[in-house]
Amino acid sequence: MTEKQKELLRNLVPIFTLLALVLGIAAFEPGFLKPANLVTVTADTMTLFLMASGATFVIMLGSIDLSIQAIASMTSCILAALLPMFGGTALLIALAGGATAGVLSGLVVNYFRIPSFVATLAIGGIMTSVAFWASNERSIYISDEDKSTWLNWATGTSVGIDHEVVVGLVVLATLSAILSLTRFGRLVRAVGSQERAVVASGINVNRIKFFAFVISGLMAGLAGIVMAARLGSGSPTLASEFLLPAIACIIVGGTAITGGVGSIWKTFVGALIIAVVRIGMTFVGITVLAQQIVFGLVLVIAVAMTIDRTKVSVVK
Amino acid sequence: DDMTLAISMRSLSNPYHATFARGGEEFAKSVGLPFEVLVTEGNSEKGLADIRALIARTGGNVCINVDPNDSPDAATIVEEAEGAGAYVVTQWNKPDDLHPWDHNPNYVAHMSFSGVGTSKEITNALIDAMGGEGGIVAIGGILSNVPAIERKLGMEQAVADTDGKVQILDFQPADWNETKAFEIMQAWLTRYGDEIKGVWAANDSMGIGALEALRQEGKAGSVPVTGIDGTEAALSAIEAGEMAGTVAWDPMWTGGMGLSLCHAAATGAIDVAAEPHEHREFYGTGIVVTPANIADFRTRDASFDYNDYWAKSTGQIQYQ
Amino acid sequence: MESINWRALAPIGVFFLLCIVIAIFSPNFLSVSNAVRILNASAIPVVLVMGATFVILMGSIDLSVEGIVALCAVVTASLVLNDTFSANLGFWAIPFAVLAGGIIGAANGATHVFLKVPSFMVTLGIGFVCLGIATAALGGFPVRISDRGFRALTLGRTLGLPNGIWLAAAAVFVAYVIQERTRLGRYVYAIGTDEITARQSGVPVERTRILVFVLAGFFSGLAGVMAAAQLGQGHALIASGRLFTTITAVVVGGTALSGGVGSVLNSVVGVLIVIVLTNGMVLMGVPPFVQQGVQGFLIIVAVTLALDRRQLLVVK
Amino acid sequence: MQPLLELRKVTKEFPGVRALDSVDLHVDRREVVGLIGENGAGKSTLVKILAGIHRIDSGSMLFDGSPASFRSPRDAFNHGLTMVFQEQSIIPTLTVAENIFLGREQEFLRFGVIDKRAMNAAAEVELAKVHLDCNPATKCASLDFAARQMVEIAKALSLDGRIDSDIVILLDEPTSVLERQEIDLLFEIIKELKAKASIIFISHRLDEVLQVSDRVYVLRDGAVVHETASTEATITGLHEHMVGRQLDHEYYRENKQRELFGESVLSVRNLTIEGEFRNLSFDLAEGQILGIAGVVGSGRESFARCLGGLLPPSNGEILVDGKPVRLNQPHQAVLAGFGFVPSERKSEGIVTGLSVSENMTLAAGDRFSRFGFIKFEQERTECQRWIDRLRIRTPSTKTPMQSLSGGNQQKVVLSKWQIFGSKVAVLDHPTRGIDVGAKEDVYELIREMADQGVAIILLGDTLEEVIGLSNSILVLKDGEVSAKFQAPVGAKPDQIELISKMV
Ligand SMILES: Nc1ncnc2c1ncn2[C@@H]1O[C@H](COP(=O)(O)OP(=O)(O)OP(=O)(O)O)[C@@H](O)[C@H]1O
Ligand SMILES: Nc1ncnc2c1ncn2[C@@H]1O[C@H](COP(=O)(O)OP(=O)(O)OP(=O)(O)O)[C@@H](O)[C@H]1O
Ligand SMILES: [Mg+2]
Ligand SMILES: [Mg+2]
Repeated sequence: MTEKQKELLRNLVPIFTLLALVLGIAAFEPGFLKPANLVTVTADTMTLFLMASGATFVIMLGSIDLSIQAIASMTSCILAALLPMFGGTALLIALAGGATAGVLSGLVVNYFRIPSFVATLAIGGIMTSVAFWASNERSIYISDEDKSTWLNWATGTSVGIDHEVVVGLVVLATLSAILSLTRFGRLVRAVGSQERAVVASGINVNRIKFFAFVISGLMAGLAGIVMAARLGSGSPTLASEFLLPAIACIIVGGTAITGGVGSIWKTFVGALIIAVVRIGMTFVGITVLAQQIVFGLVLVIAVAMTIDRTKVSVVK
Repeated sequence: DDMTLAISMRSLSNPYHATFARGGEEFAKSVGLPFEVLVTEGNSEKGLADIRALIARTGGNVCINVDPNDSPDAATIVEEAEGAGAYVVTQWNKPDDLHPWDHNPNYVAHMSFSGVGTSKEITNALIDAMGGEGGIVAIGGILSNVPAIERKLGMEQAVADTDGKVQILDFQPADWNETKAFEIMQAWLTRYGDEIKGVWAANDSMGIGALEALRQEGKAGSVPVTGIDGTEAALSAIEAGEMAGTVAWDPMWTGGMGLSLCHAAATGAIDVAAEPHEHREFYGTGIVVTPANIADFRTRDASFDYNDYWAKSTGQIQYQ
Repeated sequence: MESINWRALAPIGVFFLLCIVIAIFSPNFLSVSNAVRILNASAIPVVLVMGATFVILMGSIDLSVEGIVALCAVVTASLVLNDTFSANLGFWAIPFAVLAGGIIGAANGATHVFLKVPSFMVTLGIGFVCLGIATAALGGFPVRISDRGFRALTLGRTLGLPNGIWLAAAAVFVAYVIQERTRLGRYVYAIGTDEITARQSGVPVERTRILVFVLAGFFSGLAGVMAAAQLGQGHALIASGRLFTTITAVVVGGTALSGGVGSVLNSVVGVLIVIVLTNGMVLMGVPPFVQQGVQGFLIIVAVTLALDRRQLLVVK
Repeated sequence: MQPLLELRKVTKEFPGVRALDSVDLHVDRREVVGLIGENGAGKSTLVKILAGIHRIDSGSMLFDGSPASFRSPRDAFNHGLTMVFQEQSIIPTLTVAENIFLGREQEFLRFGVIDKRAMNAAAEVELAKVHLDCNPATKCASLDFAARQMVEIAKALSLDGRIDSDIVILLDEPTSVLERQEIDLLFEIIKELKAKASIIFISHRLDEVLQVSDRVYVLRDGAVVHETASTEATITGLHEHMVGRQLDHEYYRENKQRELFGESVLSVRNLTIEGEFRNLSFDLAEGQILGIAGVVGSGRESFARCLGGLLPPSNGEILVDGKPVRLNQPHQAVLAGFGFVPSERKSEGIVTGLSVSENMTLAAGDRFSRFGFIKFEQERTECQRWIDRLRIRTPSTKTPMQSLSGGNQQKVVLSKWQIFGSKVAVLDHPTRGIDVGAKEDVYELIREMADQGVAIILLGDTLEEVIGLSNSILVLKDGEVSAKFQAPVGAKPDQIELISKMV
């Protein structure tokens, strides 16, 4: 086998892992393979993917974004609070809110030179306060009318395909294009792999980092909007317990937490792996007492299979 | 195929929900049907995805007794159930404008407890234990959580009724978390010291956290603490004279009866469409337990009949 | 002799500055009894950061903190006189619980090293497994400790200070000696700075990595014992919220997540800063809904002032 | 006589490369063996096998007549073999003493705890061997590059006296970061060591190799192609064996040196960085090559980094084409027209995770993109052109940068600024650690750049290099200009003259 073929094969490992999981579950419960069910599972995964998609850029820098969960909750509140007043404009305001959070993270990381772990944790705290403020500390319902007028693009169904899936695929295509076809995407990879050399080449690294955080904030914001649309409400805790699963699916997909190596489609597959494991346990009928244990073990095994060790010299 | 019975709730790692699940299991045993537990882990999306997966797997031949992670989730869950012909009963959380009678027959009922009312009662018990006056500190649940909001409201109403004899020194949310309550209580001891005559907590875990912070300072038992939920820890603390009260919800009943009702609707034992509203949205009985009645509470007959659906109902749910 | 590195003392300065600011709002803050309360509230986090610092100095991360603490608290509560099981080992429960922590740590380390899976995922997965075991073992109910003598471990006082503080102090002493005076401590810095070079110099990298996770497990186990004694019970949620406090404290103290730079003493200051911040929110009467925001803001300020960022060539 | 160390038909393969191909080699007791070869010839691989880092695929290794195979660096050390690595292998966050004894702390353990005093005392002894005067308790981060290298050598020498058997010290390019004085010192040490140890010495500077070793092996493509006693070898002869062709008589391409320059491009006025250098002033014209000479600590490295935008100046003025420019950030320097080739190639020169072409267009990316989208075809063509022109040995433009040898990596770094079109190239040790053949290519390239009108500032790897390439030379001493020399072809200043101004 040539190096190129091996490389290709290594890249496909996450997909094989996913297929193996799907087939494994189908062996217990053939109903899992029904197209309708597969579409549903994919649709259910999309909010997780959206949240992780932008954060993939940040992780590829070798940084981390811990604010995505708070951002998603916040945009859900902004959206729900403003939809009755502003209609569609509320969508833009909510997205802008997500992007602003990213801007703040970017600024804090770049200009105060604070490690992203702390910076984004702090910005996440601020966003949670904004969410409480915007929502007046409670869940805000989105009326069916507003939902069907303004949010059908996110939650409707066309030709049997849930719109979440369409949104997810559009994001997948767009972000993949940015990561692999643009100079910005290349520089994100470069910064993650050898930041000092990129600096010495006269690249404004701060700008790259800044935009990576903005994309992450924007995507978390979009995730919050889709979540709000699906659940019909905004709430300051809407995206609770999403953070670690989101980062987990980035890594399960095979993106290196140390930066430099990764891609959006891997995150997409990673999100599906996580979702399939989770939902699969319900399908297979694993008792809930054992689910957490099984989930933990499968996570570790999945990563052991999917990460490409030829690209990282030390595993930290 | 056999109909599947299921319970969906936040997690198995707290006594309230663990008992809730046990109630469901008991009922399932009594009718000899397969039983399953789903947990949301505090994540609405996961809760929904699991319910969808269960409905897909059973082809809709399922009864689910759900304690939704957040009220809006109820609407989506009901929608899913309707679409697939599954039956659901919801607990605690639902939007005010979502009603079972608008979704016959799949949305069987909503069961809850009067958050404001019971909270008012337990606060009065606290005020009594304080001797009717003085400052209290109050620990709330997650700010935006519906039960947390209701309980806080009830507490505030009870305090307002004292015409200023009792003041709320401070209110802080501890997100239902024991350790957070412990730390907040410590800070309060610095800030207010002996001004604190009573501690109100929106659930027992946080009450116990506050109690342990008091114990650290040798003040356990000298400052009354109340909680809500009726956990074993709180009941023992009441017996030990360290807590002034709690509210027992009877999760065995909500777990078992919720499924029973759901099962009855699914099997046609009752025609939900024909039932009055007070049988579709009703409060259960929350018992305020204090040192005065703890002995009676311990010896009460807690058993109930699965076919006497509304015996423990205390009336139709009221919206503020 | 080298001159004193004043920059290194900055975190302590920030700590005092914070104290002064809080004292302006709440004069009671500067009382002896409050100082004792703050130290007492810091006891468990301090024990936790002792382990976490070593892991982070090595460039890895330990996300299993909450799981290990919870499981060890359950083990402790089950082994002393309690309301659920018949054991009554008294203080002999401590070595068992700490050992349990060490064993889980060993599982973390061994999986990380032998399967070459990033510590982020291993510890995340194993953390889930621990929480799952703690939940499944008890079916969701707490084990309540009825052994008053055992609870003196944290409730009792020696020389006027709660025993928990003494335990934490002992943990700091042990950790400091390990860091400064043992091969393990030196190897941690070597690996965190440059693993390849360390390996070429004959440092047993694999063994060191595993040992560090074992050590972190021991400290988490001890923290579990202390949590059980402090709250008088053990259950799966007893440690919730501890993870981010722990890592934030380590980073606020100035230890770099990329490894090689930092110290356990820094982390002690980091814990004090984080605890005083939380405590200060209540003392200053900050409205609940903005607390997280204010806290986030203050963390950014504190880290800006405290971190010697010149040491970090790149900020990730 | 039985050799101390012997390799028989040793072969070692890495994925896709045969690094060592049936190598026979022996080292006698108390002998210094020189090892030379082009980049990627297999020198490091060979010594890494001896140091216990790599395992051989086939063949055998004999130590003191009996078969040996070292499982780890520690194992090799216990058998009396130790190595100074080509890439610096000092841990900057540890102290000097801790570095010297890293991995071998047992002898200082008292009840499991390290006796720091004893360790520092022992380190003093080792430091004295390399005449390095520093406190063993200081962190290595605060030492300069050369001092770190001496610490590393001290680390290797600590074997001496700690082991009963014969010892072998493996030196992989130990001199590439050292200055003349330190090199002389190192050679003194080697001579002393010869009384009790055997040494393998690797360097790309053939004169050094001949000066210090008794016997020389030449490796090419993983195979030993020549073996000779040093006394019988000549530099040109060795070079021929190494690269398979004759050494160019015009090593520094002096025939291509320009004497007429274009417009003045760069003016530096009273440039100062506190604590590094003061009041530097000079003018540089298109096509002119300015060499900067000076010992370590003279401020020349900081000066180069200053022009690269990596160290902001504290005072003074820099004018490009007559206009003042700010150099507080590298991207400002690049915009102003500077192209900086750093001396630390691995950490600052190349981005290992990117491919060859991605590295080449890293700075000039704007030219190869439209609306942010990369014009892949155009990029590939352009990069291929440079690969051909500079004879960069790489399978394709897409090859990952880390699989190129050092010399080829360096060519990529140089081409990066050519493609960008820098007006002023600042070359900090552009030939550090690259082989003679590659060096010639780099010299050729520097001449070409000058021809095209690029003004060049050169910090050479050796003094000869500076003299050979430059049009004029600035000598720095203690942060100030101590002399200025003109260096036209035929009237080059000699080394002695320069050195006298340097120290
Ligand atoms: N760790 C490795 N993995 C894969 N290939 C390697 C590795 N180390 C060396 N090689 C290959 O082995 C060959 C010999 O490399 P080696 O490092 O021994 O060269 P060298 O003679 O030391 O070169 P230089 O003068 O550049 O230091 C190279 O062509 C390289 O491709
Ligand atoms: N991990 C690796 N994978 C593939 N090739 C490698 C690897 N490590 C080193 N090499 C190859 O080994 C050879 C020499 O590597 P080494 O690191 O010694 O080079 P260098 O120091 O950059 O070169 P120079 O001697 O010119 O300074 C190069 O050809 C390099 O490509
Ligand atoms: Mg080499
Ligand atoms: Mg080399």
